[in-house]
Amino acid sequence: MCLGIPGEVLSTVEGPLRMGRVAFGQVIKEVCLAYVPEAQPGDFVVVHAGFAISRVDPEGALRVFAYLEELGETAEKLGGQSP
Amino acid sequence: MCLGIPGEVLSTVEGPLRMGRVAFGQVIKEVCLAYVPEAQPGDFVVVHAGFAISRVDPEGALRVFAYLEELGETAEKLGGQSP
Amino acid sequence: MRYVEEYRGAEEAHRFVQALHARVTRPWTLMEICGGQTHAIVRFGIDQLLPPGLTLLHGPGCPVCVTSVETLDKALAIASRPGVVFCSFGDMLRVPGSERDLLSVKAAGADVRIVYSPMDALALAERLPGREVVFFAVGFETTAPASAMAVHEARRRGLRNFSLLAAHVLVPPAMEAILADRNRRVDGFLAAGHVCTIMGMEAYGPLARAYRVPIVVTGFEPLDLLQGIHMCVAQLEDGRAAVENQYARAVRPPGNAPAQAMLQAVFEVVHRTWRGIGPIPSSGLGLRAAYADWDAERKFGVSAVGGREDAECRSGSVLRGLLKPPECPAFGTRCTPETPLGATMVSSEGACAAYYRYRRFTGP
Amino acid sequence: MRYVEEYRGAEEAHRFVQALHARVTRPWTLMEICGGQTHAIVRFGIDQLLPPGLTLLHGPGCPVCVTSVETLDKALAIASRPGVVFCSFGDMLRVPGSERDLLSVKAAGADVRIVYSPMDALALAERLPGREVVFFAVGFETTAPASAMAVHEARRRGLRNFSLLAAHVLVPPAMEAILADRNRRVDGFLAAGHVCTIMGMEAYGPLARAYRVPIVVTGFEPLDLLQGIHMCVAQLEDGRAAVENQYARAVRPPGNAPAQAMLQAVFEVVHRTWRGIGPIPSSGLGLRAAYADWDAERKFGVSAVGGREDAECRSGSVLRGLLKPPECPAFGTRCTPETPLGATMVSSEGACAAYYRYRRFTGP
Amino acid sequence: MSTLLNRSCPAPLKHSTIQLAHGGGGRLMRQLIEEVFLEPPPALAWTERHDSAVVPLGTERLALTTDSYVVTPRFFPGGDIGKLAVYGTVNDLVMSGARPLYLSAGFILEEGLAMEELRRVVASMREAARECGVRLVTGDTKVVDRGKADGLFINTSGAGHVPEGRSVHPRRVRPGDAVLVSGDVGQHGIAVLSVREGLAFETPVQSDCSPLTPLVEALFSAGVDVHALRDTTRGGLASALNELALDGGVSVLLEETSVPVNEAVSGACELLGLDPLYVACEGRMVAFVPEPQAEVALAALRGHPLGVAAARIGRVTEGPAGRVSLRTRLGGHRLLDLLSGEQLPRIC
Amino acid sequence: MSTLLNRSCPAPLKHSTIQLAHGGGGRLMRQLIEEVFLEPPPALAWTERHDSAVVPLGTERLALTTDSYVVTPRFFPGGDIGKLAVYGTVNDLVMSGARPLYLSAGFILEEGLAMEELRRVVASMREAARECGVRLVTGDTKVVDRGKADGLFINTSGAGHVPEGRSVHPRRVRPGDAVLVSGDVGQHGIAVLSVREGLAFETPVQSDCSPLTPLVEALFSAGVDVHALRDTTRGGLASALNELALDGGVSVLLEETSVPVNEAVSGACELLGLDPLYVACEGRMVAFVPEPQAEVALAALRGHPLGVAAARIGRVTEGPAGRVSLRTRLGGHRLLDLLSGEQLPRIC
Ligand code: SF4
Ligand code: SF4
Ligand SMILES: [Mg+2]
Ligand SMILES: [Mg+2]
Ligand SMILES: [Mg+2]
Ligand SMILES: [Mg+2]
Ligand SMILES: [Mg+2]
Ligand SMILES: [Mg+2]
Ligand SMILES: [Mg+2]
Ligand SMILES: [Mg+2]
Ligand SMILES: [Mg+2]
Ligand SMILES: [Mg+2]
Repeated sequence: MCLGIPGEVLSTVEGPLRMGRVAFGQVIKEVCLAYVPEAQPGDFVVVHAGFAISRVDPEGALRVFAYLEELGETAEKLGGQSP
Repeated sequence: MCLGIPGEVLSTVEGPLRMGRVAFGQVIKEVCLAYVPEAQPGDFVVVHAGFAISRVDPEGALRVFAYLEELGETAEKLGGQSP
Repeated sequence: MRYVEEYRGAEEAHRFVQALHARVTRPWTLMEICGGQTHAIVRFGIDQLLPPGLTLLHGPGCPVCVTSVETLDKALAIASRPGVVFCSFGDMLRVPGSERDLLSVKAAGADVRIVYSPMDALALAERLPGREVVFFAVGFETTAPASAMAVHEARRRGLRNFSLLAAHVLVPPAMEAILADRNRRVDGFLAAGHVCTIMGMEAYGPLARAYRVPIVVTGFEPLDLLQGIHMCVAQLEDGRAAVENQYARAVRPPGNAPAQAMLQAVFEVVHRTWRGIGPIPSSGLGLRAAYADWDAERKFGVSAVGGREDAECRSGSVLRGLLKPPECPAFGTRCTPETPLGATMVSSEGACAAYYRYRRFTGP
Repeated sequence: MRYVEEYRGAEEAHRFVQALHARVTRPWTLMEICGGQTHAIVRFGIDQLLPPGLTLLHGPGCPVCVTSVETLDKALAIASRPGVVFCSFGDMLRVPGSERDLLSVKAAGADVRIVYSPMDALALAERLPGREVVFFAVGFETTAPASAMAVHEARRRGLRNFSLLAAHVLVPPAMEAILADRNRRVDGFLAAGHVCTIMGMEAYGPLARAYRVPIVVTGFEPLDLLQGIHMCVAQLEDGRAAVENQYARAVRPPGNAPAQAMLQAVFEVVHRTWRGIGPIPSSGLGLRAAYADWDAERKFGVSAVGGREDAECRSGSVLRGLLKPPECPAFGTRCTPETPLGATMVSSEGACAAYYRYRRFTGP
Repeated sequence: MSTLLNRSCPAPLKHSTIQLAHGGGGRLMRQLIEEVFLEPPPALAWTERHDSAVVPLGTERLALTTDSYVVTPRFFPGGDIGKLAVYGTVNDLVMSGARPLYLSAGFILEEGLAMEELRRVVASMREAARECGVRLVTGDTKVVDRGKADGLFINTSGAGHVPEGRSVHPRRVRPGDAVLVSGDVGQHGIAVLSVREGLAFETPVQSDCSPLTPLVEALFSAGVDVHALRDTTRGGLASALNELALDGGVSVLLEETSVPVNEAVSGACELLGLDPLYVACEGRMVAFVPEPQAEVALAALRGHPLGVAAARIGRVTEGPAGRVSLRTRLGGHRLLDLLSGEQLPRIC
Repeated sequence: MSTLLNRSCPAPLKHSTIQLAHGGGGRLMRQLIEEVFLEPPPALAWTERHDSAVVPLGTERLALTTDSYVVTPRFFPGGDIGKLAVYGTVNDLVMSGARPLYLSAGFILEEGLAMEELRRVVASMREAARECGVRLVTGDTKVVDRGKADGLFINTSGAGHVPEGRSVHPRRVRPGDAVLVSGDVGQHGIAVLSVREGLAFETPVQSDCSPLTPLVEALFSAGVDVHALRDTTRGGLASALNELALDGGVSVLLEETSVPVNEAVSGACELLGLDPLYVACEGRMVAFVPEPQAEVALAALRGHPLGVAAARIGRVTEGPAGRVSLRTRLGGHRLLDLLSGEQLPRIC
């Protein structure tokens, strides 16, 4: 459930129902942007069932790797501690 | 137009709309008999568009041949006259 | 089949033919009224057996040929309505209206069905309560009682999703129109036997007398037709102009009383336009006011939009016996059964189609 | 694809796996809530990389699995009505109701269509004014805003031939039902990331505290899942029970305000029966009275007829993490994706189907 | 002679959409084939105007043919769509002088078709294939959405082996050839009509559907130098003769009284206003044989139960290509034209 | 191992009517074929589980195959139903090692189809046949009432000649064989989906539909002892491998990272929740070749423009018949099962 895929907003159409074209790699689809009023062309949004449900936070996107770095450092520290 | 075919009444169903089974040689069809109230099983009727429109008169049916006979006799008479 | 095979004997037919050869002294032109007669004539090749100078013309007795373009356009408009099941006899499906025919509206998505009897359309209305079933009621006095009964039963059974597009026509007024034409070529008529089983023969007396033309009520089998021709020729040769009944096994002079009563109850005489011929006063049957709820024209509010007939088509002259089909310049070239310009090229009983299909090549 | 490929790197994944091996000292059982997470786990084989003793259970986060038989029977009844165009997401079509599924009513003549979005159903209603278009609104908080918008737009545009069969369900009450079970095996949750993009994380604090269970809001890519697992395990190993956010790139703690507002305007919280699990109070969303005209249940007057679930099916235990699919006696014999006894054998995200399709053979 | 029959100058297709008549086996269909399938440049399609194509395979001669079966209703007195699908294609192979060997079967099924009905049809095909001595060696199944088909369509294609020395082709037809028919005509069409919705009538008529292999083999065994064969399917005897006359470039003259029509068929035809010469058969053929061998051929046909009613019905004459005419029982003549579309009941 | 995969004991058919899934190329379809078409007594139907049947004709070996084409929409980026109807059947011939020679074409037309559309389809078939060097030698046209079909269905059956010495059949597959694919997968399916009503999206993806003849001839020319071939049509790569593994009685293990999928296809699959390994192709095949010849075979494929993306994707292993599994990019394993029906977009 809840298949959500990140795509890049290419353009927006303002109006009673905010719409926009969103690119998923080389695939482009029309998507409802009413729930992401802040999303602008160039932003990435997570799309589910034809609706953008969230804007992707580029900073938040790096946290996984930061976490992994920390893990590595911890492991090194632990490794360093052992002998 | 007006394709009408003689068939033999096999059975009748009395009611608000008189119906019956009619045989055309070896083909049997259900036919409306409302317009031939006098037709009984064994009678022949002329059927058009699902309706019997006339009872066949067995005597009338011979008239063609009678006419032909007369023609023949006339011809003989004429032939007899000529020499 | 009894009452069929007996009337197709080759030996008897040749005796009739011989008698005709013996009897005819001058050229005569007869018209068989009914398309069914036309069909039998070409099917058995009867025209080819006649003495030279004795010509048969095909009359207007084919409802497919005479139903007006205007009526057809109404039929096409109704058939195209969503939810309508449009029921028709088979041959009407190929007749061109102003722009299309029923087959092409069917191909475009309309629900058009062929029925054998108006009662089949009625049964369909009972089976499909959510649909509007319309029966395209064409035909002469022979067929009108069947349509009448269908409407009558619809009212009796309270079937409000059934209606009739009434386009019935009457034979005697058309015969009179032919007779009244100053260019007429017809010397005598073979009247339509099945029409007379319903209506009897009374209507023809005045015509025969007024126009001094023999009228022989004739059947549909080869011997019937040959006898009818002989009776007609005999009258002409003798200078008589009476109404006679060749088809005595099926036609009684007063006709069919219950059928006439039903016609009377359901229909009233109306003016009608005949395709090719034009308007003929009091030449059709329309639904009475009591049956207005079953009148498809009223139900669907289709208005007469003045349909156009093809300008090149000479079917009016063909139908009135003024022209033989091959004399029409379009015959067999621009007008064929695949691309008919006129209705007479459509029905298998239509004069032009009959010529095209059965007589196109000369010789065997 | 950006924000996809980065999170699938084998090298990073293995670093996570190594870290997990290093971190785990005891057996733990985690449940991923969302069917989308289940799908990614089996697709990438993540479960096979985990340290022995670290077990993943598939949660109830698949609307196909939890929609009640009763609701399905209503859907089947509505879809079978003449004139109805019944729109649904693809996977719902194979879920058995008491006796049939949507595919079989479709095969029997119903007009059942697969849509990608509720807005596609709305567009259909605009294109087919003569038909009644019904959208089968299943799904969690992620999907409900889409349904809400469709109804809202239908009202705004005056489309009265559109309606919703509302069957939306809410995640937190289901998690609480699982936690409250005295046989529970779940030590920690990977909460459903996309649900949280809409609803935020606030609902989980009370649960984590009350049941002393770690809850990590988690995304759907391999690295997301591995990180989420690691975060959860770390809490367990440390004896903590907090709510944490692994899926920071998409989830903000307060959630999506416009979507929540729309949910609030269109829906109200209702009781719902979950398939396999039974009734859970305040666990669903139903249409508010203001939208009664777009409520398919009302429009078609379908009454609850108390659908029967298959007696043999243990999907309730599977959904609550009490049973692994192969432990069900029917698994793979009487129950297969072709002949599913329970909904969890239907959806490709259903726990039983996932086991059957991806793990049936042992070894490669 | 009408230009319409002149193949070098076909009238332009009037219809911008497909009409039922384009499949009726009559003139519109011929036009469709000529203008859409065969037209320039270098013909896409079947280069042989024949029931089957005969083509080389290595050192052998292979006969190939294909037909789709869409009959409604699918079950009718004396047969069903499955039987037709086997016999029909086998017969087309046989009409080129081939020995039928293999069939393919392509099913297009409409969602919602009763499984039981499919089983019955398949069982019927199995039985028919056994009877014909052919093997169904390859197949395909497609299922389409409800409302996108009519229950069940079957395509069968057939492959056969043409033995050395046989040459059966319309172009071998010569003026003077005798025209034989293998049995009475029209039973199949009437059997199907008798159970068609809205037209139903009672009749003892059963479909004549049957394989023609034994009759053709009987002709060859009797040493007959068969010039051309055609099974009289869609459009009946008259259409088959029109096709052959057109393709062979000859005229044909029939004797009405020689054409075998059984009584029940002729009764049904009277009732519906049909011409039995245009009513479909599924187990009859016409054979064009040299006049001197006509009696031998007739005896060979009559020697098999399927050929007992075989008759000599006419002869090939000089004359315009494609003219088929009939001497009526009264001695008149009429053309047997290609139909424009399907023959419709002349009920009115 | 599940009993469902044990062919001697198929589960009874649950459905009493035909479901769309019976045509989806997955398990239900296999069940339908086994239980309705092949079941006892003496099999009616295709005795060879293969794209084509290879049967004797005199002294020669004849390959026969059939397929019906019902794709909607009929025109899609990179192709149309006419092309498919030619390539698809040619490819099935080629998969049995045959040289394709002749095609038949059976059209079922829905009343009301635009004549222009038919012309376009026929023109496309003509062009495709020319490209494949096959001749359309026989045909048939049926027209059905409006609403009784979906515009246009085409059946093509194909006949080919199997040269001496070639033996390509699933039963020749051996543990250890290398599994090759001739190009990237899923383009056709995505191209068609992209223009399907209610799902439309923009994509540069074009159907991969193309003839496989040159690739197969390249393999033989390179002296490769090809064990088995299968084109990856309905149900895509995974289904083709499942079929071959079942019919050859072996297991297959794929490497996920070796399977070529182009970026646009994988994007569309992410969006719709589809697995590209199950998405249809119409110009790709898998080849099972002896391990020692794998590199030669790969080089032969890559030497042709249609084979530039050819890849070695896995190998045949000992194990239960029909087990196809995949080592994921992360080193886990998953089964690639036969689907129950068609793959539906996982939109939710
Ligand atoms: S041949 Fe055609 S155009 Fe001429 S009168 Fe007859 S129908 Fe009209
Ligand atoms: S295997 Fe089937 S019967 Fe058992 S719990 Fe799963 S769905 Fe229910
Ligand atoms: Mg034939
Ligand atoms: Mg054929
Ligand atoms: Mg044939
Ligand atoms: Mg196939
Ligand atoms: Mg249908
Ligand atoms: Mg194949
Ligand atoms: Mg095939
Ligand atoms: Mg194929
Ligand atoms: Mg054919
Ligand atoms: Mg359609």
